[in-house]
Amino acid sequence: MPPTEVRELTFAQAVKEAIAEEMRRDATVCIFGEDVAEAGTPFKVLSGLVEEFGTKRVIDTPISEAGFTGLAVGAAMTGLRPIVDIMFGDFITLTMDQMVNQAAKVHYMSGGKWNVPMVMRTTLGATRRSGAQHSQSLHAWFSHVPGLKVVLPSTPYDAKGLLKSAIRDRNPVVFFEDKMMYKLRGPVPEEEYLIPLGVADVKRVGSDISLVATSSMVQVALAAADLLQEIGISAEVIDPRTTWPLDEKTLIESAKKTSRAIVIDEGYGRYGVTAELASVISEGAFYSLDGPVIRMGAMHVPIPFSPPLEDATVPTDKTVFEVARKLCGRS
Amino acid sequence: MPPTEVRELTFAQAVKEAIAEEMRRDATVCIFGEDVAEAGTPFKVLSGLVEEFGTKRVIDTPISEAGFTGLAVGAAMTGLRPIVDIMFGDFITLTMDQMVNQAAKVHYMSGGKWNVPMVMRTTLGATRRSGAQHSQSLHAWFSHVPGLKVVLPSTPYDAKGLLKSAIRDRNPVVFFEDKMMYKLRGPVPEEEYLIPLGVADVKRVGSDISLVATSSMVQVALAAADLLQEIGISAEVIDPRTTWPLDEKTLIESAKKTSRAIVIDEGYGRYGVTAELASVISEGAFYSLDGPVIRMGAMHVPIPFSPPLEDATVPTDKTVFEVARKLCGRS
Amino acid sequence: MTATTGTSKIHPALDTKLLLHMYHQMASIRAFEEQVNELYTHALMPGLAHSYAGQEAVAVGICAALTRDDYITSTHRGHGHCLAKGASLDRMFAELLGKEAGYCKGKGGSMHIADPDTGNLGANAIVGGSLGIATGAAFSSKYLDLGRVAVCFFGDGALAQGLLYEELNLAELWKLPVLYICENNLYTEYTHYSETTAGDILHRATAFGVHAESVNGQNVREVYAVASRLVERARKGGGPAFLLCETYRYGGHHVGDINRTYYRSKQEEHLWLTERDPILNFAGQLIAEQVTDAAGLQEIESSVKAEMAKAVEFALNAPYPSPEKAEEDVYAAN
Amino acid sequence: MTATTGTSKIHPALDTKLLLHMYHQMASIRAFEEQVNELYTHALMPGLAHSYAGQEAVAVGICAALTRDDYITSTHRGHGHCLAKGASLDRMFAELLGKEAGYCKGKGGSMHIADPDTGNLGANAIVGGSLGIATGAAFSSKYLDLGRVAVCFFGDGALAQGLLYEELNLAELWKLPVLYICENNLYTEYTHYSETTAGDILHRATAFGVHAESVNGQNVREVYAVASRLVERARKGGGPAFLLCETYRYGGHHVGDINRTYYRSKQEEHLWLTERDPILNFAGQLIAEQVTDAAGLQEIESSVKAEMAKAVEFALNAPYPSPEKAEEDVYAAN
Ligand SMILES: Cc1ncc(C[n+]2csc(CCOP(=O)(O)OP(=O)(O)O)c2C)c(N)n1
Ligand SMILES: Cc1ncc(C[n+]2csc(CCOP(=O)(O)OP(=O)(O)O)c2C)c(N)n1
Ligand SMILES: [Mg+2]
Ligand SMILES: [Mg+2]
Repeated sequence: MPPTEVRELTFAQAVKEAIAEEMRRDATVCIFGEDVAEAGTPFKVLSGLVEEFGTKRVIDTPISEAGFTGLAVGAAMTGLRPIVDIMFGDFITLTMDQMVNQAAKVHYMSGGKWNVPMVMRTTLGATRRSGAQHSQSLHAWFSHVPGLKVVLPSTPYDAKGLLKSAIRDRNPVVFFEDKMMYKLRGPVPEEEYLIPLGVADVKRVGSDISLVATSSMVQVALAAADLLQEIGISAEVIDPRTTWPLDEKTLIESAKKTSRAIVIDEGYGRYGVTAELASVISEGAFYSLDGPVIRMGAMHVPIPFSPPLEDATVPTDKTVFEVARKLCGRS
Repeated sequence: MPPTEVRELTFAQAVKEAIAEEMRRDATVCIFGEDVAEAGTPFKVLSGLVEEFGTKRVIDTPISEAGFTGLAVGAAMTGLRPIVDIMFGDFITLTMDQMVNQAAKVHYMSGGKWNVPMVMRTTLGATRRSGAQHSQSLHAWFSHVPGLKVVLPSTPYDAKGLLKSAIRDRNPVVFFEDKMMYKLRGPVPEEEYLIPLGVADVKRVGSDISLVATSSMVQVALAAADLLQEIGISAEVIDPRTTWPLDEKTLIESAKKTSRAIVIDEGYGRYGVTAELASVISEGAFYSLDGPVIRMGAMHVPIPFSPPLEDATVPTDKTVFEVARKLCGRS
Repeated sequence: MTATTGTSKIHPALDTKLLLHMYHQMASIRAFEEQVNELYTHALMPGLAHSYAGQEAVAVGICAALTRDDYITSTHRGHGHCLAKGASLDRMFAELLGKEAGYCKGKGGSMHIADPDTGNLGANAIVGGSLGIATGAAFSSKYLDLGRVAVCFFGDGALAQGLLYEELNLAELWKLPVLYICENNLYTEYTHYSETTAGDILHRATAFGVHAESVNGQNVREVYAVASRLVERARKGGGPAFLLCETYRYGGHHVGDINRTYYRSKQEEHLWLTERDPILNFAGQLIAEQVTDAAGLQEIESSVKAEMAKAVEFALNAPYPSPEKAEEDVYAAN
Repeated sequence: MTATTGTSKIHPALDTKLLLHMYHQMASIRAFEEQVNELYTHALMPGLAHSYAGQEAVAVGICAALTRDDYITSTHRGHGHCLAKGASLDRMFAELLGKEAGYCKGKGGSMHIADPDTGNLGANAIVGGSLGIATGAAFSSKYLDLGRVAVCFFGDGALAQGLLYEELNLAELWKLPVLYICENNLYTEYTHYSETTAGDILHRATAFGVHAESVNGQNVREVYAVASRLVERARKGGGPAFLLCETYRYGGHHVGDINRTYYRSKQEEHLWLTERDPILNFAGQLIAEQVTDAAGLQEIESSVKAEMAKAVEFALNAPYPSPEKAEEDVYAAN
C-alpha cells in the first residue's frame, strides 16, 4: 500500500507517468498505436508524450491492429521494448494470432533463445454506452495462454507500479486498463517504485468474507464492503492485480481465514476469470469453506447499448452486497 | 447411447456423413475451407463430398481464414447455412473478430432481427508431433463468448448427431474435432438421428467418483475408469458434449451422487474449460462433496514438439487414474 | 481490371422525382445529424455518435441506385447509410436513445443500426468489420440467384485492415456482386489519411483484378451515375467493383470532438463547408436547371423539419426496455 | 514505386569462391531434404516435414546477399532458409528428431527452427505468421541504426493473408529495410495458386508503393544478383521491396503427400525436375564456364554426403530432453 501523505494523480496520469519514466530511462522503449501521438489517444491518456519524446518513439499507426502488433513482436525480439496501444479491448480479436501464436510462443519454441519484451496496453469495462463491440472485458483469453502475463490494475498507484514492471519484463505482458477508471484519483508517490507482477494486494482487511475482485470490480467490492460493514459484516477485499502469474497463496489464505469467498470480475460470467479464481480457492481452501465460492461476472450476453439494459449486466456494489449478505447467512 | 447392433464408422466418416446428409436435405448448406474439395481436407475427412455436391457447394478457399469466415457470416445472414472448415484449431486466432465481434453479436445487436446460422468446424488436440502452433485446444475462448455455441464430440455417434443439430441450428456453432480421433471407430446407426445441443451424456455409470471429461479426454477417462475398476473404484464418466449450452444439472447430479469429481479437458490448464466445469460442480454440489473438485488440463506451456516432452503435457489414463485414486483416499 | 481515375463528368438527365427525392434525403440526413448533436449537447443521448454531415451525397447517390432488396453494410458513421437505404427517422432516433422502439430494441445503439426490411445488414463499430459480411451477402445472392447486389460502405481508415484485401481477392475470384465503397473523408479519427496510407488507393483494388473508379463524393448526381453503372455491372455478373468517393466530414470524429485545429485547419473546414457542400451546390443546380425553385426546396426543408421534430419527440417519449430484456435475443430460437 | 516483370538477365562475374559456396549450399539442402525423407519413411522422425527440394536457388541466392547479422524469418518449408543462413546440419537434424541438442532443445521441431547466432528469427507454422516479425526486425534496425536488413520468406499461399498488406503499408510508410520474398512454387498445399490468387501478384506490392520485381527462382545467380541490389537499396534507406521468385517444390506438400496426380501432373513435375533443376543447371554452367570441372563438383557432393551422414548420426544418437524440461523456457527470467 502507498504511504499516506502523497500526491494524487488520476489513473490516466499514472499510466502516462509510468511510460514517460520508462522512456526516459530506456531509449529502446517506444509506443505504437492509433492516434497515440498528437491526439494522445482518444482517452487522452498519452497527452504530452509525443512532445517530450518525438514521433520517432511515439508512433501513430494506421488502423492495422494485427499489423503493428506483429511488427512490435519482431521489434521486441531485436532490441526494442515496444508498447502497443489497442484502443478498445474488443479489438484484441484482431491481434490474437500475433499475440498467441507468435509473441507468447517465441521464447519457448526457440528453446529459450529469443525473447519478446513487449507490452500491449488495452482497455476493458462496460457502462460507457459504447455498444457490444466497444465494451468487452476479454482478459480471460490472454490469461489462458501460457507465455503471456496479464495485468489488471485497479488504482492509480497500482497502474503506475505495475506498468513500470511490465515494461521492464522480458516477456510479453498484456496490460488492461478500465476505461471508466481513467479519471479516478489516488495517491501516487513522487519517488520511483515498482510493483512486481504476481503479487496480490489486500485492499481492505476483513474477517467474515473474502471479496476477490479485479480491475473495475475492486472499487465495486470496496463499496460493497462499506455496505456490509453497516450491517456488521467484515469483508476482506483482495485484488490479485495480475491474473498471470497468479498469487494463489494470498487468495487461498484469505478464504481460509474468512471461510467464505466471492470472486468478482467484469468479463463475461462463463468460462471467464472468475472460474479460475473460484477454482483455485475452492481447491486450495476446500476444508475451510463454509459455503461455495460464488462467482460474479458480466451477464452472459453481448453488452447492450441501452442504459437500463447495460447497467443490468455488470455487478454493482449493491448486487455484491446482496450476494455477500446471503452467503454470510443474513437475510 | 446408440443401440447395440449397428454399423461401425470412423469419427471422420461420421462427420462426413452428417454433412452429406444435411447437404442432401437442404440446398443452402455449403462448405468453405482450404483444400476441402478435391483434397477432401488434409485429414481426408471430406473425401468424396465434392464429387457428390460439386464445387458450387464444396468450396476451396485461399488461405484467408478471416476472409472466408467473415464471408460465411454474411452468407448465413442472407439465406445460406455455411460450414467453414478451419484446418487446425490454432488458426481460429485469425477469425476471432469475425466470430466474436460479428457472428456472435449480430442477432443480439440487431434486436433479434438477423440470424447467423453457420457452423465453424475445426480441430483440437496434441500428441501429433505438430509443434506449438498446430496442437492447441482453444475451445475455452469461444465458450466464453455469449452468442456462440460450442460442441465437443467424443465418439463417432456423437459427432454425427451433434453436427447435424449444429448445421440446423439458427445460431453460430463452433464444432471442435479431435484430430487424433478421426480414425476411432464406433457404432453409428444407419437411420437418421439428431443429438440436441446442451445435453450431457453419461458414458459410463459409476458410484465412487465422477470423471467429467470432454472431447479427446473422454476416451482417456474411460480408460482410467477401467484401471480404477481393477482396484475396486467405480467411476462415472460424464461427457458434457457441449460447453455451451452447458448441461449443468447432469454434472451436478453426478457429483452429488459420487461426492467426488475430476474434470479433464485438453485445453491449457489455466483459465480453461476445466475451471468453469469445476466451478459449476463446486457450487452446485458443494454440500455433497467429500473433497475438492480436481482439474486436469494440458500443462500450462506452449505445446512442445519433442515426443517425451509433448506426451508429458497432456493428461493420460494413468495420470487420471492416479489423481482419482488419491481423491478416493487410496494410496 | 481497369482503373478510372479522374472523375467522369456524367450528368444524365435524371427525372425530377428522383432528383427531389435525393435532395430530400440529403436534407434529411443533414437535419438528422444536427438533431443528434443537439441531443448530445443537451445530454439527452447516451454515449457518443459520429456525424455523417458533409458526406450525404455518397450514401444518397449510392443507395438511389439500389433496390430495397439490395444489401448494404455500414460503419460507425452510419446514420446516413441507414437513412438513405430507407430507415425511418423515429426508429432511428429511438435506437440512438436506447429505447425499446428503436431498430434494435435499444440493444444496438448508434453504431449498430440494422434492418432486414431495408436490406440493412447492420452498421458496424469495428473498422472494416463488415467487409466479410457484405461479401458474404453477395455470395448468397449469387448462390441463390437472387439478383441482389451488396454494398459495403467503409472509410479510408479501413484501407489499413488486412481483411479488405482478403475480401477483394475472394470477391474477384468468385465474381461476386459486391461494391466496395470507400469514403475518403481525409481523416481516420485525428490523423490525415496520407500519414496512414502508402501507395495508391485505386491500385489496391485493381491489383486484385477488381474494377476501380473514383468519384467526387460531394456531387450526388455523379455518385448516382457511377453507382448505377457499377450496380448494373455487378447485377449482370460482371463481378465486384471498388469506388473511391472523395468527401469530407464537417464535424469532429464524434460529437465530442470539438477542438480539431491540432489535426486540421479551420480554413480547410471552411473551404469544404462553403465551396463543396453537397446540398448547397445541388440546390443551386436544381434551381439553375429549373428542376424546382427556391420555394420548392424551402418546402422540402420545411417538411424535413417537421418530420424531424415529430421523430425526435416520438423517441424522447418512447419507453426504455425493461432490464430483463437484456437477457433476450442472445440466441435465435430453433 | 516500380514493377519489373520479366526476368532481368544479370550474370555478374561472381567470384569462384562465392559460386562454389552457393553450389555447396544448394547441394547440402538437397541432400538434407533427401535425408529427411529417409528418416520419415523409416519412421525415425516424429511428425511431418515440408521439403524445400527444388527451391534451393531461392534461399541460397537471397542469403548469399546477406550478412550474418541480417535477419531472416522462415516458414513451415523452412529447412532451406535456415541452412542457407548458416545453420549447422547436426543441430538441424537434432531438432527435427526432437532431441535436446537441437536448435530449440527439441521444443520447436521442423517448423520452428530459430537461431540468434545466424540472425534467424524463426521458422513459422502459421502461413504469413512471420510477416510482422520481419517487418518489426527491420523497424528495430532502423530505430537503432544497426544497418541490418530483414528478409521475410513466404509462399504464394501467404498472399491471401491480410496481414501481408498491413505490413507492406507499414513498411512503405516508415521506409523500413525489409525484403518480402514470395516463393511462388505454384501450389498451396493441394491447390494451384491461380485458383486462389486474383489479379496480379507484383501489383499487390506496388499498389502500396513498394518496389517489386520478379525473378527466375531456379537460377541462383539471378536470384543473388537481384537480391544484392535490393539488399543494398534497403540498407541505404530505400525502403522495402517485394521479390517474386518463380519456383517449384519437387515433392509433396509434406513428406507424406505421395499421390499428387489429382492436383498436378507427372509431366509437370518431370519438366521441372529435368529442365529447370537449379542444381543441375548451375552445375552445367559452372563446368561450361570453367569455374570448376566435374571432379570439382563431385568433391563437393562427396563432402556434402559425408557431412550429412555425420550429422544424422549425431542426431540419432543424441538424447531426448527429459520430460521435466517441458516446463522450462515458458517465460524468460527477469
Ligand atoms: C478495428 C478498429 N480499430 C480501431 C477502431 C477505433 N476507431 C473508430 S473510428 C476510427 C477511425 C475510422 O476512420 P475511417 O475508416 O476513415 O472512418 P471515418 O471515421 O473517417 O468515417 C477508429 C480508429 C475501431 N472502431 N475498430
Ligand atoms: C494460417 C494458416 N492457415 C493454414 C495453414 C495450413 N497450411 C500449412 S502450409 C499451407 C500451404 C501454404 O502454401 P504456400 O504459402 O504456397 O507455401 P508452400 O507450402 O507452397 O511452401 C497451408 C494451407 C497454416 N499453417 N496456417
Ligand atoms: Mg475517414
Ligand atoms: Mg506454395
